[in-house]
Amino acid sequence: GDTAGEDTGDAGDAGDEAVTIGFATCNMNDTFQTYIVDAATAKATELGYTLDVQDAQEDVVKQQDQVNAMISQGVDAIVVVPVDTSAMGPITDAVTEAGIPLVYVNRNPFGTDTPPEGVYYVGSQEIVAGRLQGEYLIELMGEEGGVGILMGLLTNEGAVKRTEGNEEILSQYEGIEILAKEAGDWQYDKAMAITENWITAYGDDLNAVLANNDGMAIGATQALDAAGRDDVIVMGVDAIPDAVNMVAEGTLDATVLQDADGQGSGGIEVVSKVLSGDTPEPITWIDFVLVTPENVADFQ
Amino acid sequence: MAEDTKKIKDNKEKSERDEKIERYIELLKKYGIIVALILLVVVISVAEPKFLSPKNLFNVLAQSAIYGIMALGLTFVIISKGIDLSVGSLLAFAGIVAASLGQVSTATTKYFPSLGELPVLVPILAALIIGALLGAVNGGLIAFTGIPAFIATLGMMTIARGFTLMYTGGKPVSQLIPGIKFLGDKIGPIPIPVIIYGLMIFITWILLNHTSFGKNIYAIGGNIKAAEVSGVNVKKNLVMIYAFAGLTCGVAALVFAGRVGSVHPGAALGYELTAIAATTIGGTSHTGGIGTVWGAVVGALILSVLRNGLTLLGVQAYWQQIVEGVIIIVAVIIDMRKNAKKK
Amino acid sequence: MAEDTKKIKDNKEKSERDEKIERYIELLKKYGIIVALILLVVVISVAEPKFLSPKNLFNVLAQSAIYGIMALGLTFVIISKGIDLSVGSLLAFAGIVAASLGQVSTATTKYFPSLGELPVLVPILAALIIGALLGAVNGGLIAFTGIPAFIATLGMMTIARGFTLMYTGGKPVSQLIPGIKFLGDKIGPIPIPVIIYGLMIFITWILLNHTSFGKNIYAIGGNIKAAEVSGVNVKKNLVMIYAFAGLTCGVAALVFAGRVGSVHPGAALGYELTAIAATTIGGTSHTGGIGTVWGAVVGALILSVLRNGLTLLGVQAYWQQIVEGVIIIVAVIIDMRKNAKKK
Amino acid sequence: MTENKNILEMKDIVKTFPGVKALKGVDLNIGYGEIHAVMGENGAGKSTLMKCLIGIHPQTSGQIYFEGKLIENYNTAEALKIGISMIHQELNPVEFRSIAENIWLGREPKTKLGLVDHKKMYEMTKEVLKKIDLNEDPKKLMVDLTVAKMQMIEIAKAISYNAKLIIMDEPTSALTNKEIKQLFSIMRKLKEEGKSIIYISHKLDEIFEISDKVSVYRDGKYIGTEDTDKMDTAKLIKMMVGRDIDEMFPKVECPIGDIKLEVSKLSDRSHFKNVSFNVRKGEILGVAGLVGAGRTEVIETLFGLRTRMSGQVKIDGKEVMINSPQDAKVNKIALLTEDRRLNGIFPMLTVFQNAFMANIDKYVKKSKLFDHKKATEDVNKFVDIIKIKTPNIYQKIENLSGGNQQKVLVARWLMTEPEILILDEPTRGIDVGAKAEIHRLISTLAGQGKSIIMISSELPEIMGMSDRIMVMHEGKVTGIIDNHKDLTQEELMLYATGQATSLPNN
Ligand SMILES: Nc1ncnc2c1ncn2[C@@H]1O[C@H](COP(=O)(O)OP(=O)(O)OP(=O)(O)O)[C@@H](O)[C@H]1O
Ligand SMILES: Nc1ncnc2c1ncn2[C@@H]1O[C@H](COP(=O)(O)OP(=O)(O)OP(=O)(O)O)[C@@H](O)[C@H]1O
Ligand SMILES: [Mg+2]
Ligand SMILES: [Mg+2]
Repeated sequence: GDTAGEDTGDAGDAGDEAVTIGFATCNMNDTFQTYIVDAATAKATELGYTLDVQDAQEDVVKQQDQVNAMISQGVDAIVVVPVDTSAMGPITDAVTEAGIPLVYVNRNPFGTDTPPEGVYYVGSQEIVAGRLQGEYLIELMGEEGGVGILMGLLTNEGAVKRTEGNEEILSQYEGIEILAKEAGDWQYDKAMAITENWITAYGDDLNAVLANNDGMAIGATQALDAAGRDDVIVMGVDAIPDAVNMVAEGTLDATVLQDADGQGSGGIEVVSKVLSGDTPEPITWIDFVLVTPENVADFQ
Repeated sequence: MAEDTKKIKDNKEKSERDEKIERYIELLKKYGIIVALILLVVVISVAEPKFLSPKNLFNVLAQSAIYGIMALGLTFVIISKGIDLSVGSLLAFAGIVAASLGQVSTATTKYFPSLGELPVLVPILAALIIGALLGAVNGGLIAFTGIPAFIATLGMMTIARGFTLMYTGGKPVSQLIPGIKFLGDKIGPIPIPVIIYGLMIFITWILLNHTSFGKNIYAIGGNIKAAEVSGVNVKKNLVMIYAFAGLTCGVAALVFAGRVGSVHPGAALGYELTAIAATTIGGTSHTGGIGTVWGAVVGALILSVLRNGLTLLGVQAYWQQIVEGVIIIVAVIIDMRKNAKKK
Repeated sequence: MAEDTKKIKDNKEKSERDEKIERYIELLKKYGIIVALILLVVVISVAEPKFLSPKNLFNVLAQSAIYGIMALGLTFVIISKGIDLSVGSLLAFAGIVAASLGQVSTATTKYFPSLGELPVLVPILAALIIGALLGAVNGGLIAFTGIPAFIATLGMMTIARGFTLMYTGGKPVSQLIPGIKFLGDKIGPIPIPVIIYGLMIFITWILLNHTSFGKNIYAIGGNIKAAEVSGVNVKKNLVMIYAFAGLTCGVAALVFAGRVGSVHPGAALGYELTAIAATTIGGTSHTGGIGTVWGAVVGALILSVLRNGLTLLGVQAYWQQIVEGVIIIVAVIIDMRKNAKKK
Repeated sequence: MTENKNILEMKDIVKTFPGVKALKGVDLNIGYGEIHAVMGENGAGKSTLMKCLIGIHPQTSGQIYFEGKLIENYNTAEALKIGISMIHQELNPVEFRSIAENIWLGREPKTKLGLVDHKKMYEMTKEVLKKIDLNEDPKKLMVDLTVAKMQMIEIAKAISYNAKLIIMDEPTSALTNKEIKQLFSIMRKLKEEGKSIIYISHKLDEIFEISDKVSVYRDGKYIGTEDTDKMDTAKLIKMMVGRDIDEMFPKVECPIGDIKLEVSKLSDRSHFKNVSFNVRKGEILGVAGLVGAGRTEVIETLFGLRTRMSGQVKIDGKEVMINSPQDAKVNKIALLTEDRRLNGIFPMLTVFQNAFMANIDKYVKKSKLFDHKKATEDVNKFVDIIKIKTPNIYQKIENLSGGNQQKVLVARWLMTEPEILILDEPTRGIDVGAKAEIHRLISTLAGQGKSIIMISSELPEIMGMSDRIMVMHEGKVTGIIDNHKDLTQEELMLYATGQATSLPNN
């Protein structure tokens, strides 16, 4: 497009003009995503950039529209947390065509491929979070026991991948039975209700609950508490402050830190490198870290 | 002539007998949704006897409390021929404000750091007042601008959710005072959410069936012109109807905070559909003027029995969705038999 | 007497003039929602002239296409006094099946590995047929069992979503053939979704305004009992209405697949509210019998102009929600002026 | 000021609706203890004037004095409070609520706790119902009542306010002679108590029987007020219509053909039993009976709206099964229903849409598209013939006066040109002028060889129009009588009350 070309032309010599970065997040209702946005905002402010945050509310078409509007608006760079990693083709095409640098954060649209020129990725692989939970569970529980998995919204990629990671590890042990996988839709209270029902259904056979996020893990601990079941292992993902505190207190066994700071600020750093003429690495891996009582002090 | 009279008498007797049988069938049909609930309970408890354990039954009740309470407010709204899509968001907003006023003084991320520990009455009142006030705004918009309830409450739904997210920057508020957590606790075997739910059912029932407010709700939904020509203050009543619905969201928010021990801004996302479904399953009609409190209760119970049962039976997640959809439809089809005779 | 006639003449003239002015105001009021749209466009383009660039305007149109197309089907449904909550799920189901039949042969995760590349007509027909068929099931349930549309389509919503998830195990289907991607492409400056949308608008308009089917829709929504007496085959028409709504979901699914280049099982989650909102903003009334095709189009445009504008203006995410809610309400209040004098 | 003499004085009342000036500066004065008839054609503005008075549509300009005091800016609730109540032309039942709740809506008796005192409410209801001689359970739902009963409930409700001035807007259009007599005796009692009544009706004989004074309006203008005893029918009609009407029942004699429709031993579950009759081509069969005789049920069953239990229907000698209105349509039967709001009008739709809705298929062109031009022509034609008063055919039918709504419905069914046309109370609420016009159209249809069944509670209409008259009593046919000059209302009433029967074998 003509207009977009002109606009980026403007942005090129924007030495004294303010730099605007479009940040298309996938869902601000997701607590973890708000930490990424916070980190990105902080970094942008530090570097003197304006960050224009748009929330797609898990709607891939909306995200596309928002990115298109950013292109029309003539932002200097675009950062995207994909709603659906398999659907980023059109966004990648549109942004590269407009000559605007593009950084994907948190969810990897490229899998094992290398991103095309001018496109970058900062983040991790969701499936790893699930694996970490699984591996630590084996450590705590041994190779025998019943597990319930609390999944996020079934339509959500993170939910699918994290669960896959859990299953990949647990299925290697014959003594471990996945009693149930249910959708708590990321909601605290739904997870609580499901856990209550699991306690009824499986009784002492239920030895562990792996939740796709911390909110649902917290809901599960509430239900277990109320039933006087302190023998059940519970783990979450995200390491939100409440969860970290609970790990420290011992009410939660573990959570998985997905380094929101690293991802959010990392994304902006890549942008700053590109804008100043450097060529950063196409992929910056930010690893998941398991938060357990042993290392929890580092995260508080 | 004599034959005639005999015939008439015969007819009369016959029709009296017929009427008795009819009335009996009527009754069964009238409470068709209860029949559906009983069927559901029987099937589940045969398949999984644990369902009938008192503890599980209390669980089922407690689980239905949150959307069940909202369904009570929605009963008023729907009888009056309205709709309220904002109930989930109102719960979240009322809940998050209440939670922010009800944190322990030692909370690590304290929303009002300078605030000590307030008496539990403060967050409770905050939740109730915010719920009722925003509900009243809904009602006011509908009554005084004449916009459809769908639009007013859809707008409120996104607005209230936006404010909720902004209020905490998207973060949850946790470490609540024992007074709030108590609301999710138990007295003996009885969960307090169940007691609160019971109380709300009673209040709603009194309001709907034993006050002129209740009569006005039916009139507004059944025939708004009749209400107007009878001198009913339709606008005032509409405001009250939505304010009450908002109030139930405030109550539900407190139960939520009590049960979960924290409130996050995404709380109760999409609950409007669940609560409306509970009301509708219970026979409250969107064409207005028809509906009962017990219907909303039974509707909410059907949903929670179903969800509990499907989990107990270990039905897979995808199948749970599918089965839930099918059973809701079937339950209402059973209930529809009540209208079969009315041409 | 002479004075009398003069007076009468005067009155006549006066009232004729009055009538003209009134008719003019009427017109303005009647199209109040267009006034709201124009206001919105003016405000946004003053604040951000880039809004008016042809490319951006085409973007806006293309953006409204998906829920705009579904809003067309919903217009039929809502005029007939129904509701369809399943449109988002139907889009997802129709889309994912179509996508699975329309992958390139070299796709890394191919749904039907043994299947080569099928002609594009196969996925297209699949989407349309699935949409129409499931829609017809909705209509059939409503017509033949008498359950409320809310329940039938709520059930269908969860059922269809469940099947969609099951179909791929929750994974997206991507790497679609060029023929499908073409549906999201452009011809010259004109996005093909816009062309498809235009075509659907035309078809819907013809159906609603120039066929007996359209007349029947209004009759059913206007007074279903009177429609029956007038010899309208209510049941058949209900099935057709919901089948058409389902068909629009199939079309929207194709546009979705074309634009996004893949379909994931969470596609169009919650779109039912957006599409219903578009229809309702455009003046189609949930009390039945009232509604227009252009209203649905304008309603969809208001939503996409609003979203585009808020993004262009760089309004922060939380505020966007709030502002969107407020503007929807205000737009409909402006539109409501048309009823102002008729209290 | 003329204090004390008049309870109500309305001066120079103007009321405009968009596109319609319904009242162009009219007066109305009502004395204490007076029954004052308000007359005028359909759409003259009678109901509008009354709605101004009761505070539903505040007048655009003009003053209203009640008991000598200027009353301004009030709503219905306040009007009710100061002692004005109204029986509305359109029934306003809250359908799924009880009789008692309907009557006491907005002013339920309360216990000390402020809760509704249901026991007292039911007792009060019984008392009110006794006054109008209606024996119904106060807990019965309004939906389960017939139109006539609902009308009686509305009357009871209006009386229960103990108002000083009661407005009655066509209370008798859904009643038969028996209830009308009852209503009149109530009205006389109220008058004795010093209460004033505004009475609106299109039945001229009623006016002469009950009213003290008559005020006439035409096209939103005030024509004049007269003492009723100084009036006669011709003069009244002239004042209303502005011209003479030569013939009320312009029945054209036409040859009667073969039997078109034959119904034998039709019964439903409870309302009627073994009803047999036939209609010939070119014949008008009148159906008479008291309220509750089951006439409506018979023809609704015949039309497929209700389930039939037994019986046989033959058309042109062949048995037909009619289980739904569509079946009826296939057999070229059309029905103008009794209850205008329930299954007659499409309230939110235009006059145009309302008029062609039973006839959609007729206007579908070869291209499958709807022929708007032809439909518009036809509708406009009928609007002219039966003088439907509307600014244009795109007006919402709800905004028309009651009588004009009825005319649109009549037009709808006359337009269908069916072989068998059933009309249930076709001229309810229609003014004298238009009535004659409608009678002429019915007569013309018969002349074209159509078979017509006409239910009416107005015996003069039945006797003026029918070739034969079927009379029903409590769900049975008591007589099928050839119409002749010497037939009297009294004779028909004998059959209608079950005191006579011409069918001994039944
Ligand atoms: N709400 C409204 N909007 C527009 N026009 C209206 C409205 N109400 C009444 N009118 C018009 O005002 C005029 C007077 O109507 P009104 O109902 O007072 O007549 P009426 O004398 O009671 O007639 P009828 O004998 O048929 O009941 C009619 O032309 C009618 O179309
Ligand atoms: N919905 C109903 N529920 C119960 N009973 C009914 C219902 N409708 C009618 N009936 C009864 O059926 C009988 C006949 O009804 P209806 O009054 O309609 O007869 P009708 O001859 O058509 O009278 P009219 O036409 O003068 O009103 C009455 O006894 C009435 O009480
Ligand atoms: Mg009138
Ligand atoms: Mg009748």
